Amino acid sequence: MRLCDDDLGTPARLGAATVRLTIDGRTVEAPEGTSLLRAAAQAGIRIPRLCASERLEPFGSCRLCLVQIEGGRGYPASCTTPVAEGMVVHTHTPRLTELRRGVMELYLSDHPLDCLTCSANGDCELQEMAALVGVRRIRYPAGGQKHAGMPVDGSNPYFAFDAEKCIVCARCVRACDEIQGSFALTVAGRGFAAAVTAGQGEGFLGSECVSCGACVQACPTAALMEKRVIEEGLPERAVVTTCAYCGVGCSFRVELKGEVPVRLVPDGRGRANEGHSCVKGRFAFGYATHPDRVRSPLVRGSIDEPWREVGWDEAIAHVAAEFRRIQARYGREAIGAVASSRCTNEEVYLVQKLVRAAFGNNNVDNCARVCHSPTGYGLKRTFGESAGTQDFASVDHADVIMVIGANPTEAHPVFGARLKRRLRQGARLIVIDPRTTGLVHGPHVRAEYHLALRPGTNVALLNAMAHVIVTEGLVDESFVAQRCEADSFARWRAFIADPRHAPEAVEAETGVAAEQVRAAARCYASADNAAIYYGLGVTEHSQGATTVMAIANLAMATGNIGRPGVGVNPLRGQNNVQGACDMGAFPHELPGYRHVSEPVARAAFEAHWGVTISPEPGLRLPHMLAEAREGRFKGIYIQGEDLAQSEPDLEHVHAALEAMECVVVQDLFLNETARYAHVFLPGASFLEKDGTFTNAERRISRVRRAIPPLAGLEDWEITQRLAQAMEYPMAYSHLSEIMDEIARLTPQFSGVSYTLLERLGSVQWPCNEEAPHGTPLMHRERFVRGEGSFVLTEYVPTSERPDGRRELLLTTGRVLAQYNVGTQTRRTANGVWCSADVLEIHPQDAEARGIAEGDEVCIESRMGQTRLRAKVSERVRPGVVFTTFHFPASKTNVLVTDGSDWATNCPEYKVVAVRVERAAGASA
Amino acid sequence: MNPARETPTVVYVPRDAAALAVGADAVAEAIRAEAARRALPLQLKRTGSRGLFWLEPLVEVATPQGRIAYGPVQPEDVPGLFAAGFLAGAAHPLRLGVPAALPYLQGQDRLLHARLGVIEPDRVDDYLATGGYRALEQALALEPPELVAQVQRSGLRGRGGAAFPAGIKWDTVRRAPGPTKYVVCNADEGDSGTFADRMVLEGDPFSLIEGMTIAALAVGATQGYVYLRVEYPHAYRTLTAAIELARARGYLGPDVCGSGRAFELEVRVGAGAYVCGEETALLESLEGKRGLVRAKPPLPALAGLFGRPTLVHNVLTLATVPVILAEGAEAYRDYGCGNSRGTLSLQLAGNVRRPGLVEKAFGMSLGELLYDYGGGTASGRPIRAVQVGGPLGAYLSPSHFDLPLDYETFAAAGAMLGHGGIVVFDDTVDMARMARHAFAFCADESCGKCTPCRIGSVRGREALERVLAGGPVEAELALVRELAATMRDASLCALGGMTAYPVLGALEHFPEDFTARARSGRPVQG
Amino acid sequence: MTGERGSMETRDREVPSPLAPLLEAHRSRPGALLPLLHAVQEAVGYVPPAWVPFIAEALDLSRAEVHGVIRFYPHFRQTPPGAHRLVLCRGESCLARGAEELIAQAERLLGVFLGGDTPDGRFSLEGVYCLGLCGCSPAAMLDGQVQGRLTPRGLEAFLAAAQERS
Amino acid sequence: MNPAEDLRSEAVAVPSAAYRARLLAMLERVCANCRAEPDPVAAVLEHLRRFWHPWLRQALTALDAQERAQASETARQVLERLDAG
Repeated sequence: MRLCDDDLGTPARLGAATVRLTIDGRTVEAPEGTSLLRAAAQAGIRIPRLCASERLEPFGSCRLCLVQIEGGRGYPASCTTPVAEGMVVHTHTPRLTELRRGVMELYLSDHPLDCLTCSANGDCELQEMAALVGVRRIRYPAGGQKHAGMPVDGSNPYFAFDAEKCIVCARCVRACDEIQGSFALTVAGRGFAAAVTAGQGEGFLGSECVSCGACVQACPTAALMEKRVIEEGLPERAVVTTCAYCGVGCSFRVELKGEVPVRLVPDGRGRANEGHSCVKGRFAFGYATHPDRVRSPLVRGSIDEPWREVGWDEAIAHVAAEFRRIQARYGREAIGAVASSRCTNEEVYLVQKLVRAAFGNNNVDNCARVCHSPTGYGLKRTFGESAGTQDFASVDHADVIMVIGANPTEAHPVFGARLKRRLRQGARLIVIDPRTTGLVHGPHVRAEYHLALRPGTNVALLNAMAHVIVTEGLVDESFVAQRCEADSFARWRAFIADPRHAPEAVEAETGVAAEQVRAAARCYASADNAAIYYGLGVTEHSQGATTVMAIANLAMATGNIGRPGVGVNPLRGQNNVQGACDMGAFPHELPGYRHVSEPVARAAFEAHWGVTISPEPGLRLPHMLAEAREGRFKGIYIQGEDLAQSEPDLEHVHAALEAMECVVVQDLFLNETARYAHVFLPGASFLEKDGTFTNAERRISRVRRAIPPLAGLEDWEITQRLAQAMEYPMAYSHLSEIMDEIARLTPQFSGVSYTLLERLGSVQWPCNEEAPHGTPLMHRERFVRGEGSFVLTEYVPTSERPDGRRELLLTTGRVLAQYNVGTQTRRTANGVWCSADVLEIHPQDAEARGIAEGDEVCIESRMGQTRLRAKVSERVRPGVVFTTFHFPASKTNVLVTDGSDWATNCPEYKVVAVRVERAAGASA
Repeated sequence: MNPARETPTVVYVPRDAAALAVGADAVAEAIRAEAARRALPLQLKRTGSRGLFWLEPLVEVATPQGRIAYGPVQPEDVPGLFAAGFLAGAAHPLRLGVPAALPYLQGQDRLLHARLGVIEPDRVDDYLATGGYRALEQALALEPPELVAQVQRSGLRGRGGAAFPAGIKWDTVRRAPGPTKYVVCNADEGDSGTFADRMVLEGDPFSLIEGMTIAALAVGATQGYVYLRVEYPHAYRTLTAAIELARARGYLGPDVCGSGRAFELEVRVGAGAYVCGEETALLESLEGKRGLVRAKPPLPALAGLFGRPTLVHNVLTLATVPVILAEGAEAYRDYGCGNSRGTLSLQLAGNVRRPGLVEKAFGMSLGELLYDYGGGTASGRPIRAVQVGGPLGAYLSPSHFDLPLDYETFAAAGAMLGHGGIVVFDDTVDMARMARHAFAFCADESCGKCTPCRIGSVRGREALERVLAGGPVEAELALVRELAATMRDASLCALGGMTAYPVLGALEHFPEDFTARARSGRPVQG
Repeated sequence: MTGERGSMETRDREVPSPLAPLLEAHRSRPGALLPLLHAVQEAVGYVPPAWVPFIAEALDLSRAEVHGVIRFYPHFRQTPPGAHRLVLCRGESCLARGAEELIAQAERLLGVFLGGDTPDGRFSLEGVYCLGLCGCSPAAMLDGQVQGRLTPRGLEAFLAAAQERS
Repeated sequence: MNPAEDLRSEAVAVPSAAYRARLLAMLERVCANCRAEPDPVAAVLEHLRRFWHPWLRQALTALDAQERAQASETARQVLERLDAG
């Protein structure tokens, strides 16, 4: 039974004084404000209930949890009655039994009594409560008013709503409101006619529902049920693992029948998601068993030839031979690898080890190059560690939340829901984004300030905010004095106070009214706890790293570091992008962010691995491609990345791939990059492997194998066999041995082990002798680098600016239903929400170009051109257009230029000057 | 004679909705027309109603002997009245004499309702002339704790039905921490058989405004809301006009009477949901939500409107506050009996010869009210049943007519005074149908949140329909009794919880209407 | 999805012109939804479902919330009302004075049950549990005009007078 | 294999003009972003040393006089220091 064993009925109340009371003769202690229901549950006393759940505020509607209190009147509901000192409570008396039976009899009088053929049979709280209450007959005759025969709403591709099974406990409605914050459901009508309704009654699909699954999770009956359970029956076993989509890193129970995953259910014990989920993690796992999956290695002589299925031995031997041949002919530096930030820590670790130990160079990179490499650079320089400072729970303590270049409700939905919950509790919100994202305004959310800046001017705007803070006396002087470098701060203060950084001075450049900037700066600086969350709208710019450092400067200057509710929080794109960086899949860094030039670090690895490591930085991914076109770089091992769709300046990428002699792609599907590959190695999905992922809050969580690898090998095994074939000895018999090696060689991970993870569920690094249970909040007493360092953040405008021919700026992002290049989500039913990339264009710009909603438009940048359908929308400001890059057909990245962050070469995806016109022959 | 130089005669015609419903506007128009035809100078004043509804439209004329009443007046009576010299208070078959001397009024203790039918409700000066705003003046000189203490000493209990001691509520709100607090007036007078709130709103709105202002001073609130039912459009117009006038004269606004204290007042209109008369559902509705009943705790006094401490009272309770301050808490307390102090606004309705408003100190017997005031049934048949306290009040039989009207005695008898509404039925009433009606009412008005009310009301209605159709009575009645008790003990709020009272009352006191049915074969209707 | 299906669609269309000033007048009031819905219904006689997205957007609510509120309160209509609105009281006081016969009479005269609109669009017939006119039961309200001590014959005249007025 | 030796063996390839231009543009961006530093040339050099593969640095030294003429002052100084090794 899913609920009652561990759900205590109402949320915990923490921090208050403890009171002592008697329940059923037992002395019970509970914090003030705790419900009687919860206090009883904690004491092992189970009071029947249907509308209560510890994930929802008490509601008091089902009237099953009634109790009697000595000296009190009537029969109060224990879910809404708080404990009180000296209270004497009885949960089971003859009258209570009668009342509960009376109420349950009413429930059953309006419920189809078809338990044996119901999809929730055996997993139904109503059934369970009926048994507990002991109803023996239903005296109301069959002819009465009923909800029987109401139509089933099957519009959502993943779950169905069967109104006749609904008991109107409103758990779904409350979950949608309180947990997800979509407010997509209501109860329409009153009294007996009251019925759960999505939107204005148009069904779930047409409503504001984001298909997060919270309602399905909350439903005590089969009223809201996964379609797969309806089809397949209840699962029989479960494996707890970690989601493979975004950087939130939600914990899920994979529920299976045999080797068939039936459903994924968010795990209430998962600390990153606390039982919540989004449409991707919860439902969009069908790609793992999609027929497109490749089940055996493929090899071909040239990319014009058809693929030839081969065995693992042959494929591995072929790759090893090719790489050794290339190195012999073109030199050791002529090959490299791209590790996947979707693979496990252990797998990434092995890839960089393969490169450093077997390839003998540092040519290893990962997709953080194109997303969060500026974060690593910027936070390392200012704070001393390449990671976010907080845990997700920290947001519950923030009073002012500043979201910069991030769209968490679409891209990090589970954290987005948590953030919105905090906003509903009264936190103030500043959004810095060229586009009106869902956070700017929506149900019960409204940003106090939306600084809709021109794309590419982040640094100018943040400098202006810092200018206000410095010149208006808003600096937290004591924090700066105690925690930061005196000289770098003094330099920065003088630099930023210069009038050229004043909001008024940059108004024309940023397009944001100076007064707005001043007000927002004051709002941020004067909060008790102010937190910054940012995303790729910060990093994917020509000044990505500078922007990160400007953010760090702001946080340090206002003392917003080192306690709950504050901090600098990068929202990581991929599930394991933090881990991939931690694991040293960077050309300049060994695991644990130690530069390859550091002799001590290098020596440790050299000793353990028995090789010599190059002290020079290796090639970054874009430079591998550039050098390929130059003819020096000839072979690449690409694990789980679709370079040919995700990289900027795609024509250049395609030419580079074509120029190589051995391109090895390891992936689930024959992706775009595989068109240019000579060898394809079928990888394993997250359901098919063991290991660990590290999320955006540095939380290391276990990935556990639920089904065997479709192609026979987990990805780490492929890498290990490749290393062996290249005559570098690797002989791990289990992944825990890899983690043990990581722990031995990496100071931040020295306390991490599979044993610890089993014990704690998950752990946030640094985890070592000083922090054996991990570190939820960093830089508490001192910065990792000692004193915080202020970096001068000169605003250098991007060269990518509108001109006479290209008058608009294109910026890109994600939508909720799709994920990145769509390799996974396009192979699920998520297409019902988003089946194509569209170009959002402001009505003014549309009108000026004669573009109507739905028109096909031609978009041309200086790199290339493509066509999309137009969506006329005020979400973008005039002069700015927006699209996504989820579908290969859109070729969005053909448009993106070769511009990149000066420090990390993270591509400037967010700013492309484009010309947009109605495509010839297009019709609305 | 030059009519222009002559002082016009003042004629009073009520504009209370109940008077309008029986033609008061037409009568006023007939009087105006007749006076014009006769070129007689006349000033028409539109007042509230004194609450003697069998006499409405009740027209009064100002004469040197005082106001002389005529009623019930129909438009066709008007020429005859003029001909008889009614402007001078002359004799006429409709002449009733000095209103205060009418036995119906003479026996009453009109403290709260003294101005009804007397003053023009939209004239601040009329209010001031009748002692209005004296209480506020006093209150402004008092510290909040002393104000609260006065209310406590008066023994005032909430007049909306629950009869909770007002002073305790005030003290809770006053002590609750927080910069923002609210005073909310529950003017969602939905109980059938009650109309006293409406009469105050239409006939003496400043008394409510003054009472709310004093309450706000006492508890530290700066914003008040009146939640008024949409079924009372006349009350809405009068009250909103009065609020504007009070604001214009400085009795409301950022600086009440130059005291430096702010109090704003706004009227919000309900939308036809009876359950919003329940205070927590009302607060939800004021917040712009579905009117679902909230679980308590938290008490609204601590976490009410928008989560802030909120003082919620009904119209009569708040309008009594100026009386208490003006007359003195002890003077008010001297009325009544036991723990029921002061006066009660009783409303006689249904099949009664003299329907109307009777303000009396607690303690009169039910029979006295029904016969001495009500005069028995309108149909002339014997009284068979009365429902006291609205649609959720118990049905009582003549065996209860000795019960004194006070909270405790009624509660002990398994009944309640509620909002003071009393509906009279003669011996043609079918109590099984009234019991079915009670369930049907609950089913129609249930907010749908809690299960006993949501499903139970429908199942109860169905069971009684089966009884009415001649079904197997004993089993059904046992089920109904148990269901009613389940609803009573397990429902979230009084709507589901008190539906048991009329049902069980009917079953207990009028069993023959249920058991004899199968034999008599009486038809089912409605 | 958060936007694509729901609010986006609404955000990109023009606010209906009768609605725009009402949104402006109410959007900053605390708990504005009921007053706004009243204003809308006063303006056009009902709350057009197509307006709900704009109302939701203006008040930072979801469409579902607004829909739930409209469906909770019997006073709010989702369809245009009849030219005349007859409200008959069926509270106990009026029941004690013959309201059941009156209701039956009205249903017969208009050919619809309580809660219905005549097919010709002339009348909407509503029941109410109390009009507060219990001193002159049975009572009714027609287009805001109250009538007490109503008899079945009086009801006929009452309706006829209304027809004449229009 | 000796890494240093290996690098040298690859240095023979002459980077294309387009590539050289692209690298120079990259260098200029680094210079622009370091211009507020106390010693911009040192800061740029340190950046190149920490983050740029030797091939890229070598390619910069392959810039011809004409190409260098278009470079900023800081970039020119950086190039000179790179030439010096």
